[in-house]
Amino acid sequence: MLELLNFYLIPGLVLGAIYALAAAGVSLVYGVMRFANFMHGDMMTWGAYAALVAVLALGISPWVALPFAVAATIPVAWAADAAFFGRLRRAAPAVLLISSFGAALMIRAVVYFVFGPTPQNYGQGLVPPLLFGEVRIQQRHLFILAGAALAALALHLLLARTRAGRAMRAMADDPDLARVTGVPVAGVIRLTWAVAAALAAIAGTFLAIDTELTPMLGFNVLLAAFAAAILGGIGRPWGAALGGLLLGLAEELSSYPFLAGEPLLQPAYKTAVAFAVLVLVLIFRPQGLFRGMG
Amino acid sequence: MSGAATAPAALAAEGLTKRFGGFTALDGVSLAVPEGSITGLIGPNGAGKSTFFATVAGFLRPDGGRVWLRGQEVTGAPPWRLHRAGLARTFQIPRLFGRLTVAENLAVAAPDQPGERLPRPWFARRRIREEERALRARVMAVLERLNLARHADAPATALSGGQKKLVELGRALMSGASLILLDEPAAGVNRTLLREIAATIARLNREDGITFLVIEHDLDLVAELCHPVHCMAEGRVIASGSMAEVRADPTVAEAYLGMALEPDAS
Amino acid sequence: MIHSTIGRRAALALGAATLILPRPGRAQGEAVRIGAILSASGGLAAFVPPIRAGIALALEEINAAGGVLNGRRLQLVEADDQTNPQVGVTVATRLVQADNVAAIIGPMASGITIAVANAVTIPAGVPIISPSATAPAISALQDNDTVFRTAVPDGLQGQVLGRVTRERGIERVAVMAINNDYGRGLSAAFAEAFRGHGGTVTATQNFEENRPSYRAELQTLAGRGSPQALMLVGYPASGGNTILRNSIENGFFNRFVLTDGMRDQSVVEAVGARALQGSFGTAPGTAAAPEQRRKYEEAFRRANPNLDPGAAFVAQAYDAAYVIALAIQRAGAPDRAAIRGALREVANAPGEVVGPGEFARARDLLAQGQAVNYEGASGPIEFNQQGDAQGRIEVWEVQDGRITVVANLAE
Amino acid sequence: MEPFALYFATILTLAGIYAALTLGLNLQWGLTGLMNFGPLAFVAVGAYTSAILTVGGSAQHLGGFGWPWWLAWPLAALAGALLALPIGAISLRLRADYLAIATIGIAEILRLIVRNEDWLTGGPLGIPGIPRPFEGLGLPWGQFAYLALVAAVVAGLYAMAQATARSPFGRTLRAIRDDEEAAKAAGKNPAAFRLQAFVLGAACMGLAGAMLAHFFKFMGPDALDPVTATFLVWVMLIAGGSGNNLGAILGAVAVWALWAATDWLAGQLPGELATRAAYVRLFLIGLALQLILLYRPQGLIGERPPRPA
Repeated sequence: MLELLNFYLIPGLVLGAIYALAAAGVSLVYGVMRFANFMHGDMMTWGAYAALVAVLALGISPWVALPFAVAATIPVAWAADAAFFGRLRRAAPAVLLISSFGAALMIRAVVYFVFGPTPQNYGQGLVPPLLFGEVRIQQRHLFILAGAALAALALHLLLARTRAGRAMRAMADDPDLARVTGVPVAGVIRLTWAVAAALAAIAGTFLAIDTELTPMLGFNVLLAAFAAAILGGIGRPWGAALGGLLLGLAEELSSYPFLAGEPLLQPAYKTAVAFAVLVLVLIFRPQGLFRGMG
Repeated sequence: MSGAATAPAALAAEGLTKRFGGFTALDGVSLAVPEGSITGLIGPNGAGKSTFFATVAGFLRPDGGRVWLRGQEVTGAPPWRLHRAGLARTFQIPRLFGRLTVAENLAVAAPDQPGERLPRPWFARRRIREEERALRARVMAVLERLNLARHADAPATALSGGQKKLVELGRALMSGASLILLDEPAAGVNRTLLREIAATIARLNREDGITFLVIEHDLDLVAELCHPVHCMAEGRVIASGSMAEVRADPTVAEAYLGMALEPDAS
Repeated sequence: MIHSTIGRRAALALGAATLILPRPGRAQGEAVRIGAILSASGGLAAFVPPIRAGIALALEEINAAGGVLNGRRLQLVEADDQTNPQVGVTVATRLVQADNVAAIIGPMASGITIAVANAVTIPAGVPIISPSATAPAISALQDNDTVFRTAVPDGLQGQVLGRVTRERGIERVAVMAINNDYGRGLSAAFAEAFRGHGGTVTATQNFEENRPSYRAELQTLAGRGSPQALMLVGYPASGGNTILRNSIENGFFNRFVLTDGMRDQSVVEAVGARALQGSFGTAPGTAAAPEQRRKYEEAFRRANPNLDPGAAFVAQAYDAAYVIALAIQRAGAPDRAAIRGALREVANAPGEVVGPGEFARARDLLAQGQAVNYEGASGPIEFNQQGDAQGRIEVWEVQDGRITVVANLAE
Repeated sequence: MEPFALYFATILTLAGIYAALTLGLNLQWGLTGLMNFGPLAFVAVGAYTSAILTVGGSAQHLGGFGWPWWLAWPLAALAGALLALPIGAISLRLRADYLAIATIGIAEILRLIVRNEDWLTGGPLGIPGIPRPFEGLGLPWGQFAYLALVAAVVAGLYAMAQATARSPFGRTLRAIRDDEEAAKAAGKNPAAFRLQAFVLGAACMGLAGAMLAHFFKFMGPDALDPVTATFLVWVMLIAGGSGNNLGAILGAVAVWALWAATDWLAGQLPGELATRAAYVRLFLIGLALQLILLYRPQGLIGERPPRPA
C-alpha cells in the first residue's frame, strides 16, 4: 500500500496539481472569451524559460524566480490579444481557436530560436526525498502542491471576493448581459489574460522544476489541460482544477498493478488516459462532471 | 381523444409537461386544434407558449403527457418525422440560413428530395438537374404568393424583419404542411406588411385548407383571425373559446395583470 | 557561377518557369555540392549542433587544403527533416533533384534513413552515409550499394554491452528503452547477449518520450526480480534525464547501464556526478587510433570551443564527410555512381593510412595512383558488404564528473 | 533539366495529396461546419490499411497480402470512413470546439496504438517497402506517372466534392451549418447529414493517407506528425478559402509550394543559420495564418455568394 502512496498517489497528485493550474487558466479564458486557447501550453513554456533566465542571470532559485516568470508572461498574452484575438472577437470560436494555434507556433518558434532545442534545467541537482516514516516525498513536490494550493486560493479570492472577479464571472455567465449592465469589458478581458498568463507561467515553471525545460514543455500537457477543463465543466476554473487533480491521479494509477502484478494499462498507453477520459466525458457528459459545484 | 362521429383534431395535446431543472415550463397542458381552423394561442410572456410549440414540434422532449397529430400519437417524435407527417413551424425570431439565398432557403424545406441522398448527387446528375428545375418552379410559385419573388436570389440576410417572417412561412409552405405553427407572425412587423401577412394566413386557410396554430400578442389580430383561442399562463391553459369568451374570462384578466394589458393599442 | 546559381534559385521559387530555363553549364571549378539531412528540429534536434559542427569542420579542412578535383570547393547543402520521415523524403528529393548533390550525409534516425533510401536515394543512385542510424534493419536494405553508415549497428553495441555488463558482476538488470526503433532494437540485442552470458533481464518497459514522470514504470521495474541495475536506452532530452532523476531520488536504482544515446556530458550535469559514479555504458565510435582521435579533437575544439567533440555521432559525421570527399577525389568526378564505387576503395584497407586533417596528403597519394585507407576520428572505417562500418565499441564510465573511455572493444 | 522536372513532380505530387486532404476537410468544415482537428487519424488508418494490404510478408507486422494498389486504395478510403462512423455517431452532437478537442484526442490515441501494437503496424519501426505504383517505369516516367495518378484521383475527388456541394445534399449541409434549429424546422435530421459529410470527408483523408504511404514507400509513427498532417491542412484550407472546393485545392498547392520554397531557401543558408531558419519558418507560418485570418478571412477564393440552383 505504501508503494501505491509513494509512487502512484503522490506523483499523481503532483502531476494533477500542475494540470489543475494549467486547466484553470484554459477554463478561465474559455469562460470569459469563449474559445479554446491553444496558446496556453506555449505560455507555460514561455513562463518556464523566463524563470530560467532569471535563475541564470540572478543566481536565484526557481521558486524565487516565479514572479519573473509571471511578469514576463502577462505581456505576451496581452500582446497576442491586442494583435490577434482582440480583432477577432466577433469571429466564430473556431476562428479564434485557429488563431490561438498560430500564436502558439509563434511563441514556440521564439523559444526555439533563443534557447535552442536542447533541454535545460534550473540546476537544482538531485535532492533526496524527505521521509515521514515510510512515506517519502520530494521537497519540490511539497512546494508544488503548496504553491498550487496557494494559487488556487488566490484565484478563488479573486473570483469570489473582488469586484473585478465578479465582473469576470458575469462575463462568463452572459457576455451580452454583462456588456449592457456596464461591466468594463475591455478591462475584464485584460485582467483575464493576466490571470491566465500568471497561472500558465506558474504551471510551466512547476512542470520544468519537476522535469526539464524543453520548447515543447507546455504543449505536451495542453491536451491534458483541455481534458481537465472539460472534465470540470469548461468555463468553471474550480471544476477545472478538480478535473486536473483527477486526471493526474488517473494517469498515474492507470499503470498500478492492481491485477495480479500486471499494470492495469501498459505505461506506454499512459498518455492515452487523459485523451480517453476527455473523449468519454465529451460524449457522455459534455457539461462536465461537476456541474453546479463551480 | 377522437370521438366516434367527429373527425380527429389536427393537433391535440393532453397533460403535456416540460420541466427545465426545477422550473416547470409546461404544467399539464391539454388543448386541441380543430382541423381547418386558425387557432390562437395567447398569454402573457413566460406563459409557456413557445415551449409548447417546441415540445409539440419535437424540438424538446416532453417530461409527461401525449401529443396526437390527426389521431396518431407522435409524442416525442423528432421534428423531421413530424415534418414529414405534415407539421411545420416558424420561430419567434426568424431563423434563416444566412449564407443561402431566399430561394434556397425555401428549397431546403422541400421534403423527400432524391438529390439529398448520397450517392445520387454523383451519378444521377441529369435527373437531379431536372428535379431541381421543378423544385425551382415550386419555390417561385410560393414566393409569388408571398410577394417575395423579386428577392428570390438575394441573400436571406438582406431582407427586412417582416420579410424574414414571410420566408419562414414560405419554408413551412414548401414542406406541403397541412398544419403550421406560427410563432408571433406579427411581432416587429410594420402595419402594411402586417395586413398582408394576416390576409395571407386567412387565404391559405381558406383556399388551401391549411390549419394554423398562431401564437400572437396582437390581440386585435387574434380576434380577427382566430377561432378558437386558448390562453396560457404559468404553463397551463387557463381559458379556451372564442376571443370574446376568453377576453371576458376573469382569470385571463388576472393573468395579464401587471403586464400592462398587452400592446393591443399600437 | 554566382549568377547561374541565383538564376536557378529564382527559377525554383518561380515554379514551373524553371522548366523552360536552360540548365546552366557546369564550369570547371564550380563547387561540388554535398547534402546533409539532419534533424535540426523535432525529437533529435538536441544532437544536431555538434554534428553539424563536425561536418563543417571536415569540409573547412578539405577546402582549406585546396578542395577536391583540381580546386573545386565542397559546398554543404543542409536540410532539416524535422525528425519526420515524410519531411525527410521531401527534403531528400530536393537535395537530389533540385540541388543536385553528389552524395548525402544523413539522415540521422534509422526510420528516416530507411524511408529516404527507399523513396529517393536508391532509385536515384545517390550514395548516402548516415553517421547515426544504427538500426540493424538498414543492413538488410535492398539498396543497390547506395546506403552506407559510419555508425556502428546497434546489434554490435548490444552484444558488447551485454557482455561487459555481465563481466562487471551484474547478474540481474531491468531494462527501460525508449519506444522507437533505436530503443527497441538496442534493448533486444542487449538482452540477447546478456542472457547468453548467463544474466537475467528481470523486466522490460518501453517508455514514451517527454512524460513528466516515470515513477510508476520505474517502481514496476524495481519491484520485480530484485534487479541490481537499470539498463536504460534513451536520449537525455526525451525522458532519459527524468528517468535517471526519478530513479535516484526515489531509490529505485543507483546503478545504470547506459548506451550511446545517454553518452552526453549534459547528463552528468543534470543528474550530478556523484549519483552516476560507477555507472557505465557503451558507444560506438571512438575506436580510432589515439593520434587520429587527438588530431580531430584538437581541431574541433579550436573551431568550436563550446561544443563537445566526443558527443554522440559527431566523429562519425566528420568521418562521413571525409570519406565522401576522398571518394570524389578517387572517382575523378562528382559522379554518383563513381563515388559509390570509390567509397570502399578509399575507406578500406589496403592502402596508405590517412587520417583526420590529412586531406592534402591523401589527395596527393591518390594523384600518384596509390591506394589510401582512411582511418578516422570515430574508428578505422571499413565498410563491409552491407555498407556498414566495421567499428569498435567503447566502454565509458562517469569518473569524477567526466565521461571517460575505459576500454575499446571489438565484437 | 530532368532533375528539376522531377523535383517539381515531387512537389506537385505532395501538393496533390494535400489537396485530397483539404477537399476532405472542406466537406467537413467548409460545407458542414465540423471542426475536425484530427485528420491525422484518418490519414493514419488509410495509410496503414493500404500499406498492410500491399506489402510482402514480414515477421515485424501484419502483411503479406500483396494486393495491387488499385484494390487497396478504395479499401483505405473505406477504412477512413469506417473509423469516422463511430466517432461521428457519438461525437457530432458536440459543439465545434469540443469536437476539435475530441478529434485531437482520438488522433493521439491512434498514434499511440500505431506505435505500440507491433503485430499490426510494426510499431516504431513502421512498414517499409510499400510499393509505389508505376515504379517499374524507371525514374523520370515512373514519377510522372505517379503524379498523373494522384492528379487523376484529386480530379475525381474534386468532381465528387463539387457534385456534392451543388446538389440538394450540399444545400442542406450548408443550411445545417448556418442554423441547425431552422434546419430541423425544415424537416432535416442534422445528425444524419453531418454524419454523412464527416464520413465522406474521412474517406477522402483515408485515400490521401494511402497515396502518401505509397509515395513515401514507408509508413511509421514518426511520419504521423500533427503539424504536417493536421495543422498544415487547416492552414491550407483557410488560406485557400473554406467552403470552396477550388479554393481548397489552390490552398494546398500554394501553401505547399511556399513550404517547399522556404525549406529550400533555408537550405541555402550557412550552418547554424539553417537550424534557426527552421524556427523562423515556424514563426512565419504562425504569422501568415494570423494575417490571413485578420485580413483575408475568406481565403484566396472564398465561398461563392449564393447563386441560383
